[in-house]
Amino acid sequence: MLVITCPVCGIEGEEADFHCGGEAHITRPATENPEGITDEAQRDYIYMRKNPKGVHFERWRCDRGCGKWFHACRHTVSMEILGYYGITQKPPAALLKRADPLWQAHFEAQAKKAKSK
Amino acid sequence: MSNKPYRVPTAGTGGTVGRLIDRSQTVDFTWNGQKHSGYAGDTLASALFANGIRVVGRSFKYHRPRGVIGLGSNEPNALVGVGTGARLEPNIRATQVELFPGLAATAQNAWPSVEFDIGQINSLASRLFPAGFYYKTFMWPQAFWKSVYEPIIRRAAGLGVAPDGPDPDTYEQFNCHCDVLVVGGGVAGLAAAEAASAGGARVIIADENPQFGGISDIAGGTLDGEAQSKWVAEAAQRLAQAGHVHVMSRTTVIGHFHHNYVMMLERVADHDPRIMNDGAPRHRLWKVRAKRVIIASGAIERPIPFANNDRPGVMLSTAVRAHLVRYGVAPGYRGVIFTNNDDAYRTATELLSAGVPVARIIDVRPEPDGPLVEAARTAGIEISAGSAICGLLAKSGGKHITSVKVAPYSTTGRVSGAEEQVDCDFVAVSGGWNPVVHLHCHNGGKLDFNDEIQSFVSRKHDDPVVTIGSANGSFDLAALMDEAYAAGEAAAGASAAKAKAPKAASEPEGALEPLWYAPATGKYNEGNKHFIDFQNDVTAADLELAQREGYESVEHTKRYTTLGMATDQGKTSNIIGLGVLSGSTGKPIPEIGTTTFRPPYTPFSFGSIAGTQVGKLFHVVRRTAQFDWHKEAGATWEPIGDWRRAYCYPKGEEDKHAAINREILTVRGKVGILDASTLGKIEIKGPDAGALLDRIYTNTFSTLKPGRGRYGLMMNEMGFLFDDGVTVCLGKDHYLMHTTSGGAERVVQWLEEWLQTEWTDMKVFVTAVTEQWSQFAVAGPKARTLLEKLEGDVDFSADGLAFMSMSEGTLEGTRARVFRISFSGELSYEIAVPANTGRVFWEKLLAAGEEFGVEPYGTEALHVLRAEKGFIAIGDETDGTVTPLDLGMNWAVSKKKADYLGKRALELPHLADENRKELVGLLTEDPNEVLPDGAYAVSSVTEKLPMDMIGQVTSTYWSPTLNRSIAMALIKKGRTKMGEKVTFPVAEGKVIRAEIVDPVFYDKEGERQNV
Amino acid sequence: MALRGVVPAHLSLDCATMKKYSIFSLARNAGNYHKDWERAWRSPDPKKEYDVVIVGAGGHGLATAYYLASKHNVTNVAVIEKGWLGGGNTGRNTTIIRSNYLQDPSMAMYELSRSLYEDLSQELNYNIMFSPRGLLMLCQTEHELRAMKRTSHANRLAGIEAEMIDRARVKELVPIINDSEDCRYPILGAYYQPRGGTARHDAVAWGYARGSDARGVDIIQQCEVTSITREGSRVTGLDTTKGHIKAKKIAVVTAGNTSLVMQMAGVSMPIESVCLQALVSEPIKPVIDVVVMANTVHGYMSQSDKGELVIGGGADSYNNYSQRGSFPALEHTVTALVETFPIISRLRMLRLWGGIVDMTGDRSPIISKTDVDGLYVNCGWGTGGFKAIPGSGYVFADLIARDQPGDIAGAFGLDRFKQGRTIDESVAAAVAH
Amino acid sequence: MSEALIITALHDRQAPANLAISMTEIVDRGMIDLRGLPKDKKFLSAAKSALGVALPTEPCTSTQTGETLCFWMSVDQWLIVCPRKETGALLGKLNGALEGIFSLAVDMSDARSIIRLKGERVRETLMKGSSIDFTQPGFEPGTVRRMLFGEIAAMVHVVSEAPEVFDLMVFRSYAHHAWDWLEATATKGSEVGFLKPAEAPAVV
Ligand SMILES: Cc1cc2nc3c(=O)[nH]c(=O)nc-3n(C[C@H](O)[C@H](O)[C@H](O)COP(=O)(O)OP(=O)(O)OC[C@H]3O[C@@H](n4cnc5c(N)ncnc54)[C@H](O)[C@@H]3O)c2cc1C
Ligand SMILES: NC(=O)c1ccc[n+]([C@@H]2O[C@H](COP(=O)([O-])OP(=O)(O)OC[C@H]3O[C@@H](n4cnc5c(N)ncnc54)[C@H](O)[C@@H]3O)[C@@H](O)[C@H]2O)c1
Ligand SMILES: Cc1cc2nc3c(=O)[nH]c(=O)nc-3n(C[C@H](O)[C@H](O)[C@H](O)COP(=O)(O)O)c2cc1C
Ligand SMILES: [Zn+2]
Repeated sequence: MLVITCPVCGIEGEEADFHCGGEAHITRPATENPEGITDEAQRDYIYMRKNPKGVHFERWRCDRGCGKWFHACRHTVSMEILGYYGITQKPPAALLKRADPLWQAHFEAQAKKAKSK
Repeated sequence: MSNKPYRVPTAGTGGTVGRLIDRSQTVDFTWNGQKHSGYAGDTLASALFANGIRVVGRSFKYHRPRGVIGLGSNEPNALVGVGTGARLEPNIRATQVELFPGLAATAQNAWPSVEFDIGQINSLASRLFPAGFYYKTFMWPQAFWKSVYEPIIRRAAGLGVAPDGPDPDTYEQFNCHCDVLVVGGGVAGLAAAEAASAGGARVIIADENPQFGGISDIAGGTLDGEAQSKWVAEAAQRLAQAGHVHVMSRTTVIGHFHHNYVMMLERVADHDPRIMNDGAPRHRLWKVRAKRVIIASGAIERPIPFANNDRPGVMLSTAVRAHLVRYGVAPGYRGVIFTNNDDAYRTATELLSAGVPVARIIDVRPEPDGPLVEAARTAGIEISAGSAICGLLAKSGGKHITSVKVAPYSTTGRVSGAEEQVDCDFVAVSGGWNPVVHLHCHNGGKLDFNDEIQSFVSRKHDDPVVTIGSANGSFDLAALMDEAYAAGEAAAGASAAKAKAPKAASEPEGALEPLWYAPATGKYNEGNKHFIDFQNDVTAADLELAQREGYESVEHTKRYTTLGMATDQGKTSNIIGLGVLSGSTGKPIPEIGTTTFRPPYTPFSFGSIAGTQVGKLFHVVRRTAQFDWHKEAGATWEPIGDWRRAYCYPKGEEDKHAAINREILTVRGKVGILDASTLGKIEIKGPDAGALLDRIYTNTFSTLKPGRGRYGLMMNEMGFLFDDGVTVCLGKDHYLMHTTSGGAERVVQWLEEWLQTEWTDMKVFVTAVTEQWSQFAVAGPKARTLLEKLEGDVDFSADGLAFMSMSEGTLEGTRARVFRISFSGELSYEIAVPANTGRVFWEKLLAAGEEFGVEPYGTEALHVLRAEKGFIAIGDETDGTVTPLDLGMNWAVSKKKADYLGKRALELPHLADENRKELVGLLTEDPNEVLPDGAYAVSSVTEKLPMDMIGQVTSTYWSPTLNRSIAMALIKKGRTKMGEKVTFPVAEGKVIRAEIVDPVFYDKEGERQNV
Repeated sequence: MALRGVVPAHLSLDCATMKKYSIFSLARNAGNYHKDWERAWRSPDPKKEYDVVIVGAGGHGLATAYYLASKHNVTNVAVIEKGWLGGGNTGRNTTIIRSNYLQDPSMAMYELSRSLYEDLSQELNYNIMFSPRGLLMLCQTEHELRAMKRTSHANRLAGIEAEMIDRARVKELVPIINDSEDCRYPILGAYYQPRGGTARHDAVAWGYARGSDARGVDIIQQCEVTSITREGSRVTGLDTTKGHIKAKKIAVVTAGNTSLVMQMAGVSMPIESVCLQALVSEPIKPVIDVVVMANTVHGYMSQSDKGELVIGGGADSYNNYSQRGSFPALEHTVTALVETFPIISRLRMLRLWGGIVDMTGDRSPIISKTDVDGLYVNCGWGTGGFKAIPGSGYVFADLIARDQPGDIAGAFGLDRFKQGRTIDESVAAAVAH
Repeated sequence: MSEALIITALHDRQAPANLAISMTEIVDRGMIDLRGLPKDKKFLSAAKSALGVALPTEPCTSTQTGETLCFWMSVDQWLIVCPRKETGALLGKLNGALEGIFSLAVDMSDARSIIRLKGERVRETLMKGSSIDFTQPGFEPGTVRRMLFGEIAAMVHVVSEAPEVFDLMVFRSYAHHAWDWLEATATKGSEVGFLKPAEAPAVV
């Protein structure tokens, strides 16, 4: 049983008061550009998951409080919640540093892509 | 039967015999149907002893007679059934049952009786049944496993019997938070609670026993110069009266979960079921969110296994002592003590002072000494130092011990030299103490092996959890109290006020000598059973066999032998088992490791987990405002989501079919009304509302003019349909969306999710308004005439309210939204009024329509009506794998819009495949034959299975309008097969053939709704 | 039965290295107090190189090894296990075996598997206690009833024996069921597979282990794979806690840990690992002789031969590698079962545990080659792969030996996610055990 | 035209005698669901001018003027509770003031049922059905809290402390379930007495 504090409204509740929306920061290709999305890109978007054993970023919704989505940073073995951040935000550097290497690679690749544009 | 009572007279020399019983108050109870009596304060176990009953159960595998061994919840043997009929509760430990008048208890797992059990024959053949024997046999002949072997094994296994009817009692749950939760109310727990609460922190302290104090009454040692019990009573009182401490007895902390979430079971009424008549629940399950947890769960004494150590009368030393001191009962008339430590000497002197002779103390240590040993020696008890029990003799089928065999023991683990026989009828054994580390481990706490006590203790937990007292291996009273106060203070925080600790003193005790089992003389073990796990009949030889056969990991050994898997989960056996494995593998115990500790700490009722959620509260039923009307009208129900909707309204003798047909014909011929209030309704407003709808639906909505509506389809990102409905434009940037009844909540969340997480710059508000409105469909040729009779300002005329448009106004004194939409193909309106006026409005509709023959129709008629028109229904034509294109709804799938949900997925090879199944209509060759639900079509009927399945029926009905059957189906390339016949092998030897047709069966031009 | 034909003709145990188990051998050994039993499997050190290294000694890994050796004569095989064999989900599942699935590939897969279970004790000379005691999937809403009817049509045409039964027959098969007409979810009927049932889960792992070992397979326990080495696009071996092992082919069969192991070879997976819990009651005398699944309310129950009620339900909603689940999921299940079987209210929960299950996006398994040569993967069985152990091992061994999938395995390839060719069983039942 | 007769969800329910709390349905309240952005000053001041009181922006709080209460529901959502008869006028006023401002105000007077709970055991009874500990500090008059209660969505408003009065609000279709749940858990004889001074427990 997880005890979660909604960073939007500050209400503390149990996992039954929240809804887990799975892995965070999945890019929806069509939002950026609906044209020329490959089958691979579509597959990655819908099905491929990092599924790390360690510190993970995921989406949660405050079901019985404000109804808002937010990001949580959680360890998938200890269940410890290391922090929260806004649903439109990228993970704060302090959390990213502790995150699973897959996540660090993810944001490095994103940064590279942004630069090359 | 001449059972000799084992109740000891009041006046032992110590004057402490029977502290918890009230000898002036007798309590009658039954055991196996026979009447007995005990005293108020007795447990069932002590009352049985008092009545001379030592055999209380039979073992699981060999059906050997068994008696009480332990104390409270660690008892492995004395499992009994308590109560009768629907209130029977099996597998209860007699040591935990508090006697109350009328208690009915029965022995288990024995036939015809515990005293004489036929199953004992297993015992004779036991050499054939080593651990894991069933994996090696019962394989031939093959069919025998299911028909012969398994039924026999099933009947023989199991323990008690289940109750014979639904549970008549009630259960409930309670949620709370606290600063500190203290597990266990022994001296350590009480001290920690005192310290933690001194500064005002919210503290819960729970103990599974009826009395607080743990084993402080028999442990020796003093607090502030007096017996521990005095301080215990005072501390318990202070805590109970503090007002910020919740003190709970009969409450077991059953599990520790992630984030310091703790579950506790409070047995509110088991000790006195009469209080349930006054409204008390039987059990209350507590869900506690604790900031900190202090585990003071004590330690459990472990036995030293020896040959035939399971005979009734062999007990743990503290259990003997506690039964004597608390209830004034002894397990026999002449005892022997077998020990490797000093504490058991307390049992010896206590017995003697109560007048129970102690024939011998057999101590495996070569030179026991110290004050406790001296006291026993002075009292005249003979001590065989450096000795062990190497055998046990019993009569009456093993039910009465007559003597033990004693031989010199060398600490290398061997017995040798002359054997001596010591007469006795009971044995008190002590092999040391195992800290209760279960809760510490539930959420991943680790353990370290402590050499001094030869057992495992908690390592620092990652969660805010600490273990103290004997649960932490701190057996010295002074050290224990220091530790407890320190833990309580730490939990309260540095700045909190401090409690005053009592001064503790106790007799020094010598070190223990580890001994995991005492070998029998001769070829040890052969034929003699050294029981490790009593309840599951696991012996030392079984553990060694598992090793020999390669089941080396302790987890394999556990599963192969079932060690520690019984209802006591190895409380008295696991560590000894490790000791035996250590002996046979030469590996030290910590290297062997423990098995995993799992919740619950002790078994707890399923009823308490269901709590209040049983019967009518099992799962919510949502009611529309017209619910009572439908009920009174005799509606049958269809559950949709959590709603109950009227399925049809049979009249008089009518069956459902007749009712449905009548309702359909009423709509087609006259006018019908439907309670459609459960439809999802969502208001959507904001500058980007239209743009949002364009991304959510497959078709375009931003072009909709105020007052106009459009039917839309929603896909998920996999390209599959999941909801549909009509959305109308209420005004500029303001829409009202209708969804399916089952999908209402899901769609609101869907919209919110996209707005909040993906299209975050869109300015749109979404508010679910389903519950605000009662909504009714008024459908049929007479719909308009009926509505025009209503008092109000709404124009129902063809021009005033065109098809697919809406208007707002007042009808019959209530605000109304009127939509001209049709799911039946008839002239049809849907009218929404505020829910509190719904019931009255519904009745007004009926009254107004009476002259036209109006009738209510239910969901089934609705479904047939829509199927006659070839309209799809989400959940029938769709199943989560169907695209709009599969359904031939290309007209609703925009090619122009750049991006909407699911668009890209439709281009995936499999979704764009021309071989996909497509929606078609079906007309059976025999018009009277209705295709079965979900029937599959095949390309051809073949002998060989599987046949080649080419599609399946999605909707199938008798159409009273067309006076024939109709169906819709998804058939591979169906739209290219119009006019062709398809074959449905619907049952063994039965084939139905049907023609593929357009799915619109009735009024293809749509004239009826456009009048 | 149609799929029966796929099953190999009965195999006699002609393997010289394994001493046969029987009632006679038991009696013989009893004479010497069971001191002469030989090991069920060896505990070898890893060799330097194997033709095939299977990662994960769960049921699927061990069955794969067994069929590689027995069907394809590939015996230079190691099964590497980080813990103890059978200690993953194979050792912690509720043992439901059925084949009444809806989609064509699933029907083929699970019926192959179920029919292999029929003879498995004899095939392995190890009593795995396959108990085709009958399995009921309750229909508690009209919608569920229709879905089950649809499945029943599909199954009949595929040769899977199962039938729709009515409430009275349900009550006959399960006297303790709540058959009230006005309870919240009245039983409208059930879909009954008479030869569905259970097996002794540990024995399945142990039987395959003993059978593989006897055929020369090295089962290496307490040995964790820490990386997979590649040369270009080809695997060359693995690093383990017992050193480097060379391998021509590597087959990853690690259930909840699949993402982690495949990542070692640089392959991403469409998998999420979540906790699924199960629990047992205290043992009682038999009260229920069939397996009952109540999918609408999310619970299922059977009674083991030892007497415990074995109970399971839905998985947790978030990623978890800890084998400890959350209480709400379980509470939901138990509450549902108290309503379905009211007498259990007074019975008690004995033990509760969790396993880490590997969930794919369409809730169907993956049996596949990968973009890396010599690397194969079998995973995604999620909450329902115990029943598939024999069949999955059978077709996976074939895929590895021939380096190409047969008819059954073909449908379960990784390429389906790119093509949108998903196999969605949730259509038929919300729970897929 | 006369006004339509109103039948509330719980019109036929009466608390049985064996309860340790009092329970009644409140039927004379109207409700408006209001959405808007709290960082939009224009929105806040328009709402304030229409309502006569500022919207609460602190989570779980409420504001009040006369018989009009504003409950915080989310960071961009409020529930306005007012006399039922005045709802239409108030909604009109709100819509007028909010013209052109990004917002949404909807009449939801019939969407929820309000059950008024009174008595010493109210907090404890609520704790049998929701994960919230109402004995913790912070649940003083004026507090509102959304929650899961007896498996349904609910909201509670602490009306007063001495005597203890709480309003439980649930969606209309769930009202009977909530009522049944309360009847089952508020019985006399099932008190918990959480953190109240108690008799000393038995000791060994
Ligand atoms: C609670 C529960 C109930 C279930 N109920 C049912 C049911 O009723 N019916 C049904 O059909 N199915 C059921 N299942 C699902 C079923 O248990 C699994 O699908 C099946 O057992 C998977 O077998 P496996 O061999 O793939 O995986 P596992 O048995 O988990 O084996 C994988 C092995 O890989 C090892 N491993 C992992 N990483 C490494 C590494 N790096 N190096 C070496 N070894 C590694 C693991 O230690 C493990 O032993 C249930 C599952 C659970 C958890
Ligand atoms: N002489 C020895 O060798 C020896 C050994 C051990 C202990 N002791 C003595 O025993 C006493 C130990 O005191 P203590 O307080 O540590 O232990 P304790 O055994 O007195 O008390 C522990 C209490 O916790 C309860 N408990 C355990 N698990 C529980 C659970 N899950 N939920 C609810 N209750 C639970 C037990 O029923 C028991 O009442 C001291 O007096 C100590 O000196 C002596
Ligand atoms: C079908 C089945 C029946 C079980 N029966 C029992 C049992 O009777 N007693 C018991 O203690 N555990 C039983 N278990 C649970 C195991 O003890 C153990 O919890 C489970 O295999 C998971 O392993 P772990 O707890 O060591 O992680 C059973 C498990 C299964 C899968
Ligand atoms: Zn929130």
